[in-house]
Amino acid sequence: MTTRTDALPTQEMTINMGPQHPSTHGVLRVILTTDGEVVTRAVPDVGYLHRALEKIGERVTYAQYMPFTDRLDYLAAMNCNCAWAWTVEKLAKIEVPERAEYLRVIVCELNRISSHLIAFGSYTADMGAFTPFLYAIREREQVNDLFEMLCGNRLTYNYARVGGVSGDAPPGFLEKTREFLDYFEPKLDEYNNLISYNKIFVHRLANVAVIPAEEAVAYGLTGPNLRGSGVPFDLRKDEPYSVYPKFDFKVCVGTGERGTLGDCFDRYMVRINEMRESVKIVRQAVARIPDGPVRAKVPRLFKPPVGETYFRSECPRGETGIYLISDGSVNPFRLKIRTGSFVTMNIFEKVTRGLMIADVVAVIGSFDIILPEIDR
Amino acid sequence: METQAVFDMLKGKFGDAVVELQGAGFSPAFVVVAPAAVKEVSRFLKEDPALSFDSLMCLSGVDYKEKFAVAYHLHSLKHRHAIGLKVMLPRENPSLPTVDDVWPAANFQEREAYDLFGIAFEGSKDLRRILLPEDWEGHPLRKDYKYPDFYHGIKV
Amino acid sequence: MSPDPAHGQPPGPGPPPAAPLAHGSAPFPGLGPEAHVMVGNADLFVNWARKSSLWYLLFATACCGIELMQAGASRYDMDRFGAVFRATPRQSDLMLVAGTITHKMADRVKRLYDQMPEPKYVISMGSCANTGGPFYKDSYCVVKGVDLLIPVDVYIPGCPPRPEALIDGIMSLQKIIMRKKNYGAKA
Amino acid sequence: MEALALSLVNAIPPLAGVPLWTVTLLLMVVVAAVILVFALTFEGVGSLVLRKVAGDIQARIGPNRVGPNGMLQFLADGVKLVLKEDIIPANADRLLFKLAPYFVFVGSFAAFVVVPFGVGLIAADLNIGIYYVMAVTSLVVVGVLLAGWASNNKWALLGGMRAASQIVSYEIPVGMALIPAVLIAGSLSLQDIVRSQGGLLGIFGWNLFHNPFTFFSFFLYFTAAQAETNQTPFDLPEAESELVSGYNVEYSGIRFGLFFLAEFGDMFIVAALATACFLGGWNVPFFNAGTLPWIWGNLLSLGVFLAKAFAMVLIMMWVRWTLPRLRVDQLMRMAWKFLVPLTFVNLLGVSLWLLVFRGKGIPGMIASLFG
Repeated sequence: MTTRTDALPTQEMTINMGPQHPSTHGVLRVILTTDGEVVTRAVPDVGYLHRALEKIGERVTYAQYMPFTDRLDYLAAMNCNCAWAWTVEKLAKIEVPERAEYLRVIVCELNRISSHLIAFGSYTADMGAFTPFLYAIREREQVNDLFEMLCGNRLTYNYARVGGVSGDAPPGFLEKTREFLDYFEPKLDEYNNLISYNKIFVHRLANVAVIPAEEAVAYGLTGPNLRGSGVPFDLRKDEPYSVYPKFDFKVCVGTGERGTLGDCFDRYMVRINEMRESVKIVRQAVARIPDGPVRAKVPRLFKPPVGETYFRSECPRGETGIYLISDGSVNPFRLKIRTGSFVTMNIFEKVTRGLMIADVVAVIGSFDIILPEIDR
Repeated sequence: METQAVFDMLKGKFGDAVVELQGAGFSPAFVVVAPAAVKEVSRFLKEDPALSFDSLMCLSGVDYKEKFAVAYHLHSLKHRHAIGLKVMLPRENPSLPTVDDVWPAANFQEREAYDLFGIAFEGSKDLRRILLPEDWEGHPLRKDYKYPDFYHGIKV
Repeated sequence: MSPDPAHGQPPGPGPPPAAPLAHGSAPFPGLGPEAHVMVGNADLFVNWARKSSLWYLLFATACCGIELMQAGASRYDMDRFGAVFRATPRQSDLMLVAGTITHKMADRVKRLYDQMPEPKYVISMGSCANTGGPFYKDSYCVVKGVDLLIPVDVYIPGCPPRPEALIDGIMSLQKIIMRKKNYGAKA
Repeated sequence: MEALALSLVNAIPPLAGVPLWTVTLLLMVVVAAVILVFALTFEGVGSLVLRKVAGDIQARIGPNRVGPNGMLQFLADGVKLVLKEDIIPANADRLLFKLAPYFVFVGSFAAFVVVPFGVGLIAADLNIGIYYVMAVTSLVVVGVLLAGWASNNKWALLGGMRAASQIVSYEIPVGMALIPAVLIAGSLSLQDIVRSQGGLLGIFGWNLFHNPFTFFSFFLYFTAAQAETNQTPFDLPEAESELVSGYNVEYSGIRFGLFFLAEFGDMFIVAALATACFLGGWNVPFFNAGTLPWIWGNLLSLGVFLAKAFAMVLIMMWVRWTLPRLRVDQLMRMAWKFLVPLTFVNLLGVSLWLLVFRGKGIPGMIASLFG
């Protein structure tokens, strides 16, 4: 990146970035070793938000664990709710009514939109443009309103249940959702005009932290980060679960349109395009949702059979895989949650080598990490 | 490729190092291998063209009360098949070779297993506590873990 | 949802309780009998300035941080009250502890608080910061309330509190600030 | 100033007994106080307007609770900052740490001296006006560098270093972009420059429309000046999302307040220079304010000048809330590879134009065509 002459002796400097820093998206700490502005090494130090979610899982019942999944990834709580429900249902082989599955898909995709909105907004704020961030939150508020209508909370929903969802959609919900989609879809073009193709923005992102496809796979990147490297792998398509096979949507991949394939701009663009696909899915789901019950009969003190299962679903930050071991009692025996952000941090040290300090911020933002997912 | 076929293939190649196949009640099924052989088996699973398990989805430590285990969930983007790999470890000084040079994705998850279970991964390039502070005592996800009373003077 | 300002007092050196209204002698209600006209005016003015310009530290650890962000954004707009965020503790007046504090994070929280210049205020936002919240019982690494580390002025319940609740908390803090005495006779 | 004092002494008989230097000194103090008050008011109101504009752009409301419609927000902020604890970090260089904000503030405030607010409203019509502005605003870089160094904080150091390299680099294009105005007026004095844009051509008498090169000069100046005063998209020295708060990360209370004020002062100076050098300054279109009685002429010209300058400030705020930030290497590349060569070429173009067309601009030529 920079050429250095050895005529002037320079001294390396160690800088602590975080845990309180405006653009580490929470309490991430990065130990930067820099030579002036050039980062020679950036070691992430995580765990400042380790809340022992896995240990808690061993001490509460299956139903009681649902609220904790909200806090696993609070920007996409619906996706985590549903992931937990799907895992337990897979373990216990519970049939879920179709209407419930449709509702789950609707809320998951709406939540994906609102989560990507934060990703988009905070990324632009990291790059110095604060205004798009507020626009993103303005739109996100509308999704929050929809969820509030559905389950009464704005952030931590606790909506899914083992065997269905907590309640049917209230009257007017589906119409409001449709209205929101009509309102939201043109906004994406507005964002693109406002910031995505802004020359400064593109220059900041293009060709920064390029991750080739093989490397992305080897380092276990998933979700938008993997697709940003041009690997068309989406669990909703490739390992379909729930009612996703019934919908027509496209898997968005990075194209290297403004730089090298797999750079920050590609990862950013994948998210913007994914919002559009989510809108498509929700539209279809709202149009085709069947009538019927929304919850299967599951006993209150529910004991799944002995066994081990691993279920993964596509969350906004990559795949959330839950490895669940049941010993037949009311509590899970062992619960391991593999999250997109945690595995993604693994590659951080490698891709930030030789970048500048401002690029480190760009990399953190392009991975769209969230700390509770990293630390659990 | 079916799990049974993978198991047979591994059995044929590594013999006794491949212990058993955990099939019923397990999804995906697990191939249990001896701790010492885990690296060779992993490399074979990754590099054999018919298997080519190129991504390590999840690496977890498990405390089965009488034993520790490390479970690997593997997936192949090329063939779109998945399998589990499991290593049983004794409770005393559990340790096994690292696989972070086979799948670089393993590093953070191995550190996590080390942090929460105290399972040592020999040859790991960077085995430190990851989630808890360096001076934390004990490994909290072990079943016999006792919660401490105080940490740095603050009640836990 | 409304946090009672009185509830915010026990652990830290919170605000002094409002002095009883003295009849006749106190030109400024709520400032106590000893309040001199000049001193009372100065207090009023200073407190007004302080309450109207609560710059908060951008310090979000968990879920509540998102609500904090949304409270500062378009729909709720805390900027209306003069509350804007600052990235550095040196320039902030108010520490909004938004989210779970773990033991690994504990001394950083304390250090951030120490780095803030006086007068400084702390709002504990959400159940986690109040008591440890849902992680109170089963978690081994969550600090059970940020008041174990730093004094808190206002507690806002909720998991997470809605932006309205946060704004209510800030307004409660403003009321507390208006009751403070900076000059003249000690209360 | 002495001449003014002399005329004052002559006009008011009771002053005859007082030594002239006392009157001059008093006058200086009064003028300085007036400018200081103006600067502080502008900075206060500017910060409020900035937040209101930000609110409008960001689909928010902005301050509206403090005083009527939020009007007193800046007062509350100011009083609060003055009353805050003044922290000097333990490992900081105490003397330099205390000194730095004054350098920055003085650097931006001293430039107000030569701002031509109206026909006769200028504190000191120095014959080296532009040169003086360039010189005193360079004091800012010393202050910022000191702040970064003395704080003994690595983020501050990075911010200070960024600021130093940035301001020094952008000083060249700023200067080069202003020289066309000097060439046309044939004087470095800002009053002369403003006067040279008067006349009967109205807004076409402005240097902005003088010839194509001056038109470019204006935009080059505006861009480079944004960078020189650390405005977004060139706000790298304080880049909130990267350097936390940059060079002022360790400053609290009124010391931070001084940095804050200086930032708005710089903003106004940039707008004022752009107005004076390219947008006709206080000239009222098609009208010579100098012919009015002193007070009315000055008020009118002051109004015109402030209107133009505030319009420029608003544009700067608009840019600030719209664009993302450049990276350090991109910033440097922009200065040395684009702005510096462009301003040089531009300067050459203006010089040639003046040489070939005997100092006439396009509007002037068109006007002379029609007699």
